[in-house]
Amino acid sequence: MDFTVNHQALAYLVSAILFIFGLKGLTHPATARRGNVYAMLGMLIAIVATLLGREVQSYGFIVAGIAGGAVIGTIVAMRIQMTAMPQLVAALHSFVGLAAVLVGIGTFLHKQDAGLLNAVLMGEISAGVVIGAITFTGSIIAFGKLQGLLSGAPVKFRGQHLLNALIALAVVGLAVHFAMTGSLLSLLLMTLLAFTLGVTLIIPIGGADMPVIISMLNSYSGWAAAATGFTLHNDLLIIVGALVGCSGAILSFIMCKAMNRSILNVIFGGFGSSSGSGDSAGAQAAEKGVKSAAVEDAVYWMEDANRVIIVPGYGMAVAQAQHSLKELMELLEARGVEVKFAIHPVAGRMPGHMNVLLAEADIPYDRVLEMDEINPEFPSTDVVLVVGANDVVNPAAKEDKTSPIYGMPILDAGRARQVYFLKRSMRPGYSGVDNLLFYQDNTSLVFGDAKETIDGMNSALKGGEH
Amino acid sequence: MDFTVNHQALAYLVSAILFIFGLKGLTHPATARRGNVYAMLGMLIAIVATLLGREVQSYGFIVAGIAGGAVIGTIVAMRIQMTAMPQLVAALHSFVGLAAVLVGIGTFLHKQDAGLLNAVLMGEISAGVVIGAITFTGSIIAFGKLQGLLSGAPVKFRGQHLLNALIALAVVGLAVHFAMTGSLLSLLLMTLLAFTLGVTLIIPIGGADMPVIISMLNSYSGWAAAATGFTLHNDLLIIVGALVGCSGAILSFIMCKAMNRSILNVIFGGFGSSSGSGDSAGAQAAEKGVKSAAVEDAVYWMEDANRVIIVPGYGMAVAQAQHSLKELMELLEARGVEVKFAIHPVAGRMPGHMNVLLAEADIPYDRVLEMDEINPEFPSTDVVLVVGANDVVNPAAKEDKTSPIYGMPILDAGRARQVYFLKRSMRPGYSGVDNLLFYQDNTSLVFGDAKETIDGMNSALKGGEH
Amino acid sequence: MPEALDPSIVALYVFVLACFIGYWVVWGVTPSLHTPLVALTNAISGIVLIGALLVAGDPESGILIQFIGFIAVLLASINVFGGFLVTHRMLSMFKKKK
Amino acid sequence: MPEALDPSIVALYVFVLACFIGYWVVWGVTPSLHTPLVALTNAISGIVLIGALLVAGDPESGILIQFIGFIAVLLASINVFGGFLVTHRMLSMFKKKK
Amino acid sequence: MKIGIPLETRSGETRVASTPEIVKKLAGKGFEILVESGAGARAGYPDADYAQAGAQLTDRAGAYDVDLLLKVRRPDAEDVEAMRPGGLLISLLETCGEDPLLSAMLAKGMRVLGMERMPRTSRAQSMDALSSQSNLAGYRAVIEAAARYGRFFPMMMTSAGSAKPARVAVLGAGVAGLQAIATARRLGADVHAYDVRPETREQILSLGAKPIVLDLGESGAGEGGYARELSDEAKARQQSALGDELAKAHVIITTALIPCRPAPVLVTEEVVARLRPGSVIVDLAAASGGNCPLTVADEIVERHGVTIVGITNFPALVPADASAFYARNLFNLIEIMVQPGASGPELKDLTQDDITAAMLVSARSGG
Amino acid sequence: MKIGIPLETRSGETRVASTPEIVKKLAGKGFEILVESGAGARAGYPDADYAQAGAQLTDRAGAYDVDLLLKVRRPDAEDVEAMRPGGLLISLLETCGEDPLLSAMLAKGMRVLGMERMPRTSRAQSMDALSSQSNLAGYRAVIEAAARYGRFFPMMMTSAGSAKPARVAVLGAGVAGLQAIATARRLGADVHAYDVRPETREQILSLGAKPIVLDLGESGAGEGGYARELSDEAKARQQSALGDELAKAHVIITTALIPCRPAPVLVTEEVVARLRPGSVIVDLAAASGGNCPLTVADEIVERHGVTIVGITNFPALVPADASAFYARNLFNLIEIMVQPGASGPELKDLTQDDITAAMLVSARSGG
Ligand SMILES: NC(=O)c1ccc[n+]([C@@H]2O[C@H](COP(=O)([O-])OP(=O)(O)OC[C@H]3O[C@@H](n4cnc5c(N)ncnc54)[C@H](OP(=O)(O)O)[C@@H]3O)[C@@H](O)[C@H]2O)c1
Ligand SMILES: NC(=O)c1ccc[n+]([C@@H]2O[C@H](COP(=O)([O-])OP(=O)(O)OC[C@H]3O[C@@H](n4cnc5c(N)ncnc54)[C@H](OP(=O)(O)O)[C@@H]3O)[C@@H](O)[C@H]2O)c1
Ligand SMILES: NC(=O)c1ccc[n+]([C@@H]2O[C@H](COP(=O)([O-])OP(=O)(O)OC[C@H]3O[C@@H](n4cnc5c(N)ncnc54)[C@H](O)[C@@H]3O)[C@@H](O)[C@H]2O)c1
Ligand SMILES: NC(=O)c1ccc[n+]([C@@H]2O[C@H](COP(=O)([O-])OP(=O)(O)OC[C@H]3O[C@@H](n4cnc5c(N)ncnc54)[C@H](O)[C@@H]3O)[C@@H](O)[C@H]2O)c1
Repeated sequence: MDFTVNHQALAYLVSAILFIFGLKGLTHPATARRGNVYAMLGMLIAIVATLLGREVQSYGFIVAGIAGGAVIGTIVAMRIQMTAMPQLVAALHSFVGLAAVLVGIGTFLHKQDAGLLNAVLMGEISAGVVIGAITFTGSIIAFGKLQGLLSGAPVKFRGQHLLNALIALAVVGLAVHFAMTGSLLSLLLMTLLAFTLGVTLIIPIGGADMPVIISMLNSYSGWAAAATGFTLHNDLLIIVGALVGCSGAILSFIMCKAMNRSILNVIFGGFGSSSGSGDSAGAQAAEKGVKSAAVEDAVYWMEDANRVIIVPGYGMAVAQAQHSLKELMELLEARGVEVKFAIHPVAGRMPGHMNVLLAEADIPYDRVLEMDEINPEFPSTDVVLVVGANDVVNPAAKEDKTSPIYGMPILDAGRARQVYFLKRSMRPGYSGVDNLLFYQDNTSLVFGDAKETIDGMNSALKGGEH
Repeated sequence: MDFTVNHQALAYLVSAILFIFGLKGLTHPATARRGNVYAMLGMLIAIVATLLGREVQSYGFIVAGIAGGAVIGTIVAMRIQMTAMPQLVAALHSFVGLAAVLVGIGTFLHKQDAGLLNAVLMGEISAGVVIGAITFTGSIIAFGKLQGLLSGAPVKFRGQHLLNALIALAVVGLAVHFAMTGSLLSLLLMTLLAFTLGVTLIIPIGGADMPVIISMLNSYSGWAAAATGFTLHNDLLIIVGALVGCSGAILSFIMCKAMNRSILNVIFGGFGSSSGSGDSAGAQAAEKGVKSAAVEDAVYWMEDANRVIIVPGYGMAVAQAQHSLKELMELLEARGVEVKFAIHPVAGRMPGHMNVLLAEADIPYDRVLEMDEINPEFPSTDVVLVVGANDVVNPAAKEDKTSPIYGMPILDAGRARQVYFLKRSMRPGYSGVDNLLFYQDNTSLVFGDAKETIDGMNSALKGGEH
Repeated sequence: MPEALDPSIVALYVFVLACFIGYWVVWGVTPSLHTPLVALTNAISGIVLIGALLVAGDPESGILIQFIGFIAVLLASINVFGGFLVTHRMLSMFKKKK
Repeated sequence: MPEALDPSIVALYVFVLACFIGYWVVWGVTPSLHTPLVALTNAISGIVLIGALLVAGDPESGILIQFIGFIAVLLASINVFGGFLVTHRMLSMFKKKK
Repeated sequence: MKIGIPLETRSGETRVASTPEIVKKLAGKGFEILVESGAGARAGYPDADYAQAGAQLTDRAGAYDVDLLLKVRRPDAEDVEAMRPGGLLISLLETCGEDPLLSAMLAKGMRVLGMERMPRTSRAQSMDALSSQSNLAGYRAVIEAAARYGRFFPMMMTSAGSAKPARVAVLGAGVAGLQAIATARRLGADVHAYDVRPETREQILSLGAKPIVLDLGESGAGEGGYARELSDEAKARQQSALGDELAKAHVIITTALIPCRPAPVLVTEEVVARLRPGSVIVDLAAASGGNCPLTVADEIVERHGVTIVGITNFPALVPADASAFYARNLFNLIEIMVQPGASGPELKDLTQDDITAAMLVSARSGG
Repeated sequence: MKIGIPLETRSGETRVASTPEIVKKLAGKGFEILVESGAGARAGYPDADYAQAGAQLTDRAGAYDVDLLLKVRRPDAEDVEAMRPGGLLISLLETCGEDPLLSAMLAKGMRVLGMERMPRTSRAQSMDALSSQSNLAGYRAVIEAAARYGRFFPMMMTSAGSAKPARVAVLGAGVAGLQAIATARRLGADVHAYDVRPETREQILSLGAKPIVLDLGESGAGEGGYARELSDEAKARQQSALGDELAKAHVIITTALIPCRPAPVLVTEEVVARLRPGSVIVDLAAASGGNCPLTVADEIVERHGVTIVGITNFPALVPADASAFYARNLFNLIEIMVQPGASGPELKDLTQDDITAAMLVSARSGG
C-alpha cells in the first residue's frame, strides 16, 4: 500500500492526540504513568510515519543518529542519580535547542539549493533558529548552575537589561535582513548573537529559581519546535510545539505561584528578586537548609499513606484548627487511611489542653492516643503531621544534654517516613529551643496558620479530579 | 485594499478565538457578561468577513434575511417571559437545524450546477443535512413539550429503540447511496427520514429531562454546523461547530450528573428512565412542582448576599453538620456577608438541641438568635439556608387551621428573598405534615445529607475561580 | 510537502483540536450558569449563518438556491439575534452586589 | 474556495488551537508532578526529531546538510529516549498503595 | 381578675410559679397580681423586683384569695382551705387515679387545670411544664453526678498520667435523658444511652452519643409521645441485656418513667455490685420508685461503694431558670385562656379549647 | 528499702500518696511497700487492691517506720514523732519561711523533699504535683460553681423561653485557671478570663475564651513561671478596672496566687454587692487569704445574695484522679532518685540532681 501524505497526516493527527492525552495524564498521579506511555506511543507513530513518508529517502545517517541517540539517552537516563534529574533535564533541553538550530540551518541550505526560498519561509527559519539557540545556551548555563559548575548565586551587573535589549534588537535586525536577502552570514551572525542572548538571559538568575527556569526553557524549546513546524509546513511539529510551548509557560507560572515568586522576576532575572522573598518563612528555611513543602505535597503523601499520625500542639490551639483536623481525619479515613492523634503529656499550655479541643471537635476517643501508647507506632507510620507542635517532638530532648528540654520524653515523630510540620515561621516553641527535627531529611515545613493550611488540605482532598 | 481569502481566514481565526473566550467566560458569573460580548463580537467579525469575501456577490436576499431575522429575533427575545426561556431556546435550535438542512441542500444544488461534486463532499453534505434535520424536528418536539402543546410525560411504546435503529440504518443507507450517485431523491428521502428520527428520538423523553435534551440538541446543532463547515471547507464553521458540539455534549453530561441521571437514559429516552429516577428525590420534587437546586446555586446567591440566616433543625443534628456550618459561617463572613443563626424554640428533639451543637462547634453566641428576635429580620434577608429543619418553618402552622401544627409559632423563613432547604428527600418532618414552604416560588431544595451538602458549599466557596 | 495534502485532512486537524477546546471550555461551569451557557452556545451555533450567506449570496446559483439560502439566512439570523439577546437577558439577572 | 489560501494560515489555525490546549492541559497539575511533567514535555519537545529526519533523510541535499541533519537527529534522539526514560523513572517513585 | 402567686411550702421546693418578668407581662394584660412576700426569694427573685414589676405584695391568705391561683407544686389540704371558692387553680397536681384533694377542690366549686395533663401537641409545646422542668433536671443530674464522681469526666492526658474519660450511661432518652446526654457529652464523657422507643436511636446519635441497642422483641413506644410499660418477659430480657452494658459504666443516669406507673427497674442490685467503687448513679425516677431498687427518694446513699443520688426535685436545684421556664409555660397557657373583656381580661370557656379541655380536672378524673 | 504510705489525717483530706497501680510499679523496682490499712479507701482504692499490687498492709506506726515516707499533706508534730530517724520524707510541706516542724525533722536526721519546691523545668514537669493538683482544682471549681448556680451554664433556647449563657469570669490563667476556663467553656458558658502575665492572652484565646485586657502600667510576669506581686499602685488600678468587668459576671472563679505571699484581692466587696443575686464566686485562693475578702476558708457563705465558695482543698473532692496523679508525680521523682543497688534500689546523692537539690529542705530553708 502506498503511504501518501494524507496517510502521514492522519498518523500525525493520531500522534498529536496521543501527546495531548499524555500531557493531560501527567497532571494527576493516578494517570501519570499511562500519560507517559501515550506520549511515547505518539512519538513512535510520529517517527514511523515520517520515515515511511516520501521525503525520507536515505536511512544511513538516520539509523546511525537514532541508534546513537537511543544508546546515549538510555544510558544517561538510567545512570543518573535521582537528585541530578534537574541537571539532566536542562542538558536535554540544550540538545533540543541545538537540534532546532541545526534543522533550521539545514532546511535553509536545503531549500536554498532547491531554490525554494521566500521571505515567509526565511522568517520562520529565523524564528526557529533564534529560539533554538537561546534554548541551547540558556540550558547549558542552567545545567552548569545546577551541576555546580557555575556559581548558583545570581550574577548581576549594571545595564544587564539594557544589554539584553540591545542584543535582542540586533537579532531582530539580522533576522529581517536575512529574510529579505537570504544572506547566510546574517543567519550565522544571528545565531551567534542568539547564543549570547541565551547566556546573558539566564546567568543573572539564582539557583533557587532554576526549577522555574527549566520549565521556561522547556517552553522555549516548544516554541522552537513550533517554528520549525512552520518552516517545514508540518502540522504535527506545530501542534506539539505549541502544546509544549504553552504548557511550559503555564507551568512556569504555576510553579512561580506555588513558590510565591513573580514570574517576571524569574524570567528577567534580577528585578529585585532576592529582596522581596528574603524575609519570607520559606526563604529563611531554605537558608537554614530546611525543606519547605506545599500543602498539596503533604496531601499527596497522606492520601497515599496507610497510617497518618497527627501531633497537635499549642499552635493547633492558637489556630483553633481542631474542627478542620476533624474533617481532615474524616477525609483521610474515607480514603482508607488510618488516622491517629498522638498527644504529648505537656502539649499545649495546660494539662489536657489538646484533649479539650479534640473533644470539642468530636474526635473519637479511640483515635486519641497518649505518648507511651503511640511511640512504638511511629517507625511504621507513613506520614506524621505536626500541627503547631514543636518542643514535644524535638529530638534535642533526647540527644542534646545541654538543651533546656533535655530529659523530657518526646513523641518519636522523626522516626516516621515523612514528617510535615505545620507552623507559621522558623520560630521555636515555648522552650525557645531550635528544633533538630526540622533538619532531618524526611522533614518538610508547611508554612502558614495551621487552620488555613489544614483547610487547604481538606479542599485539595475534596477537589479530586475535574 | 483587497480583502483576500487570507485576510478572511485571519478574521475567522480572530472570530474563533473570540468564541472560545466567550464560552469560557460563561462558565463563571464574574466573567459571564463579558463572555457574551466576546461571542457577539466574534459573530460580527465572522459575518463581516464573509460579506467582504469574494464569494458573496449579491446582497439582496442577505440583507432581507438578516434584517428580518434581526427584527424577529429581537422582538421574540425581548418579549419572552423569563420562565419561557427553555422553550425559546428550543425553538431557536430548531431554526439552526433547519438552516443547516437548507444550507446543505443549497450547497448541493449549487455545486451540482457548478459540477463540483465528489463523494467526500456529498458525504459531508449528508452529515450536515441529517444532523440538522434531527435537530430541527427534535427541537420542535422539545418546544412542544415545554410549551405544553405536547404532553410532558414520556411517550413510550414497544419497539421504540428498534424503530429508531431501523430509521437510523435507512438514513445511513440513503446517505451512502447519495454520496455514490448524487441522487437528489436520496438526499430528500434521507432528509425526511432524519426529520422522523428527530421526532422518535425526543418524544419518549419526559419533561423533567428537557433541560438536558435542550443542551443535547444544542450539541447536535453544533455538529451540524461543523459538518457544514467541512462541506464548505470553512474552518471557522468547523471550529465553532466542534466547540458547540463538544461543549454541548459535555454540558449535557454535567447536567445529568448534577441531576443524578444517566446520560444514556436521557439521550435514548426510555431506557428504564422513569423507573431508575422515579424514586430520586429530585425527580419526586419535580413531579410535585418543587424546585431543586445544586449546591453551587445556593453558594452563588449566598456569596452575593448581604445577610444570610441559617435555620438549623433536627436534620443538622442527625447529619452532625454543626462543624461544617461553622466553617460556612466563617467563609461567608470573610466575604462580607452577615451570617446569623435562627433558633426555633422546638428545633431538634430536645429543648436547646441546636444550642448544644452550635456551642460545640464554637459558633459565637452573638450570632445565635431566638425566634422572636430574628423573625422581623427575614423580610430583609437575601438568603435563608434551612439546614435539616422542616416543621419549624412550615407556614401551615399559621395558614392551615386543620394542620396538626396549627398554632405553633414559626420562623418566617419564607419571607426572605431566597430559601434553600437542605434535606435528603421530600419526606416531612416530625409532625408528618407536608411543608407548604416547599411550594413557594422563592424556595429551592438542595437534596443530600446536610453535612455533605454544606461541605460541598464550603469547597465551592474556597475553590474560587480557575 | 503540503502540495498533495487533502484540505479535508487539515480541516480534520482543526476539528479535532477544536473538540478538545470545546471539552475544556465548559468544565467547571457554575450550575446557575447552565441555562445561559446553553443559550449562548445556541446563539453561537447560529454560525451556520456564514454557510447560509454563502448560499444566498451567489447570484449565479439561481433563484431557487438563493431563496433556499434566504430562508436559511433568515432562520439563522433569528437564532443569532434572539440567542445573544436572550443570553444577555438571563445574565442581567445575575447582579453582583457592591 | 481554499485554492488561494496560504498554507501558513492554516498552520496558524492549528497553532492557535494547540496553544489553547497546551494552556488547558497543565492546569490543575499536582505540585508533586511538576518535575515529571517538565521532564515529559521536554521529551515531547524532542519532536524536532521529525524535522531532523527530514533534513538528514534527503540524499539529494548533499553531505554537509545531511551531516548537519545527522547531528540534529542524534541530539534529538538523545532527548527523546533520555526524556521518556527519565520521566518513567520519576513516575516509578510514585507507587500507589493497594 | 386577681392572680395569686403564693410561696411554695413543700419541703425542699425553691421554685416560684411566676417571675417578675412574667408578672410584668400579666400586669400589662390587665391582671391584678398578688405575690406572697418572699415567694421568689429562694429562686433569686426578691420581693422588690415583683413590686417593681407591678405586683402587690401580700401575705399567704391574700395570695390564695384570688380568681386564678398559680402554683408550682400540688397544694396540701391547708392550701385548699385558703382557696377562694369558684376560683381556678393551675398547678402540677402530682396525682394519678383517685384523689381526695382534687375532690375537695371541686367540691368548693373550683376548677383545676393540671399541668401534667398538657397534651403533647405542637401548639401546646410552649406550655408544657413537664418538658421544661425535665430539661433542667437532665442538665442538673449530670452536674450532680460530676460533683459526686471522684474523677474527671473528660479524658485528660497530662504529664502526671492520663485520666480515661468517664463512661456515662443514660437510660431513657426523653427530654431529661437527652439533655443529660448533651451535658455529659459537653463535659467530655464517653456517653452511651438507651431507650425503649426505637426512634431515640437517631436522636442519641444526633447528640454525638452512642446508642445502646438491645433486642427486646417488642417496641416501647406508647401513646402521645410517652413510653408504655413493657411486658414482664421483655422487662426481664431488658434487665439482663442491659446489665453487661451498665457494668462498664462509671456514671449512670436513669430517667425512665412511665406516667402513673411505678418506674421500671433498669439497674438491678447485681449491676450496682459490679460497678467500680466510686461510681455514681443519679436516679431521676426516684420519686416514682426509682429505676434502681437501691435508690432512696430524697437521699444520697452509698451502696456497694457506689453513690446513689435519689434527689426527687432536680429543678428546685436550678430554681431561677426553673421558675422562669415554669412561669413562661403558665403565661403561654393563660394567653390562650383569656380574652379582653369589659373590666380587664375574662376567661374563655375552658372546655372549648382542646388544650384546656384536656387539662381540666373533671369530677370523674378528680376521683 | 521500705516505702511507707500512711492514711492522710488532715481533716477533709481524701487523697492518698500512692495508688495500687504505682505500688505495683514500685514493688517491681524492688521496694518494700507498707500501706496503712484504709489509706486509699476514701479515694476509691480499697486495701485489697494494694495487697494485690504487692504492698504489705500495716498500722499507722508501721507505715511511718520506713526509709522513704510518701505523704500528700504536711505532717503534724505527731507524725514527725512516728518517723524513722535518718529517713526521707517526700510530701507537700505547705510552708514558707520559718518552720519548727521542718526543723524538728531535720533535727531527727531526716531528709525532706518538698513537692512545692519542684523546679519548673521541662524535665521536672512529670513530677510537678502543684500542676497536677491545680489542674484538678480548676476542673472541680467549675463543677462546684455549676452545682451552686441557680441557672443553666449553657445558652438554651426552648419553648419555655430562653436561658442566656452564664457569664463566667476566671481570674488568673495559670494551670488551674486554664482548666477552669476549658471546663466552663465545655459547659457552654460565656467565659472571660484575666491574668497579669501578658502571654496568657493567647493562651486564653487558644481555649476559645475571651481575654480581659487591662492596662496596669507594669507586667506581672515573675521568675520561674510564677507571677510576682504587683506594686500597690498597680493593684489599685487593677481592682478598679476589673470591677466593671466582674460586675457583669454571674460566676467568678479566682485562681490568682503568688507563692508565699497573701493572695491579691481581685474581687472587692463592692464588686460582690454589684453582682446579680444568685451569682457564685469560687475562690481557689481561699487557703492563702482568698482573692475575695469575703471568702471564708473551708466554708461556703452567702454575702449580698452571692454564694462564695471557700473550699481550700478541691483536689480532695476528686480523690481518685488526684491521688493517681500525685502518686504518678512521686513515682517519676523516685525514678530519678534511685539506682539499682546490691540489695534492691539505693538512693543517689540528692544534691547532685538539680531537681532533688532544689527540693531538699536545708537547715537554712527549714528555718
Ligand atoms: N501542657 C502544659 O501543661 C504546659 C504548661 C506550660 C508550658 N508547657 C510547655 O509548652 C510546650 C508545649 O509544646 P508544644 O509542642 O505543644 O508547643 P510549642 O513547643 O510551644 O510549639 C508550638 C508551635 O506552634 C506554632 N504555632 C503557633 N501558632 C500557630 C498557628 N496559628 N498556626 C500554626 N502554627 C502555630 C509555633 O510556631 P510558629 O510561631 O512558627 O507558628 C510554635 O512553634 C512544651 O515546651 C511544654 O513544656 C506546657
Ligand atoms: N425541641 C424539642 O424539644 C422537641 C421535642 C420533641 C419533638 N419536637 C418536634 O420536632 C420538630 C422539630 O422541627 P425541626 O424543623 O427541627 O425538625 P423536623 O421538622 O423533624 O425536620 C427535620 C428535617 O431534617 C431532615 N433531615 C434528617 N436528617 C437529615 C440529614 N442527615 N441531612 C439533611 N437533612 C436531614 C429531614 O428531612 P429528610 O428526611 O428529607 O432529610 C426532616 O424533614 C418539631 O415538630 C417539634 O415539635 C421537638
Ligand atoms: N409536644 C411535643 O411534641 C412533646 C412534648 C414533650 C415531650 N415530647 C416527647 O415525648 C417523649 C417522652 O418524653 P419525656 O421525657 O417526657 O418522657 P418520660 O419522662 O415519660 O420518660 C423518659 C424516657 O424514658 C423512656 N423509657 C420508659 N420506659 C423505659 C424502659 N423500660 N427502658 C428504657 N427507657 C424507658 C421513655 O421512652 C422516655 O424516652 C419524647 O420523645 C419527647 O420528645 C413531645
Ligand atoms: N514545667 C513547666 O514548664 C511549668 C509547670 C507548671 C506551671 N508552669 C507555668 O507556670 C505558670 C503559673 O502556673 P500556676 O498555675 O502554678 O500559677 P499560680 O497558681 O501560682 O497562679 C495562678 C495564676 O494567677 C496569676 N496571678 C497572680 N497574681 C495575679 C493578679 N494580681 N491578677 C491576676 N492574675 C494573677 C498568675 O499569673 C498565674 O497565672 C503557668 O504559665 C504555667 O503554665 C510551667
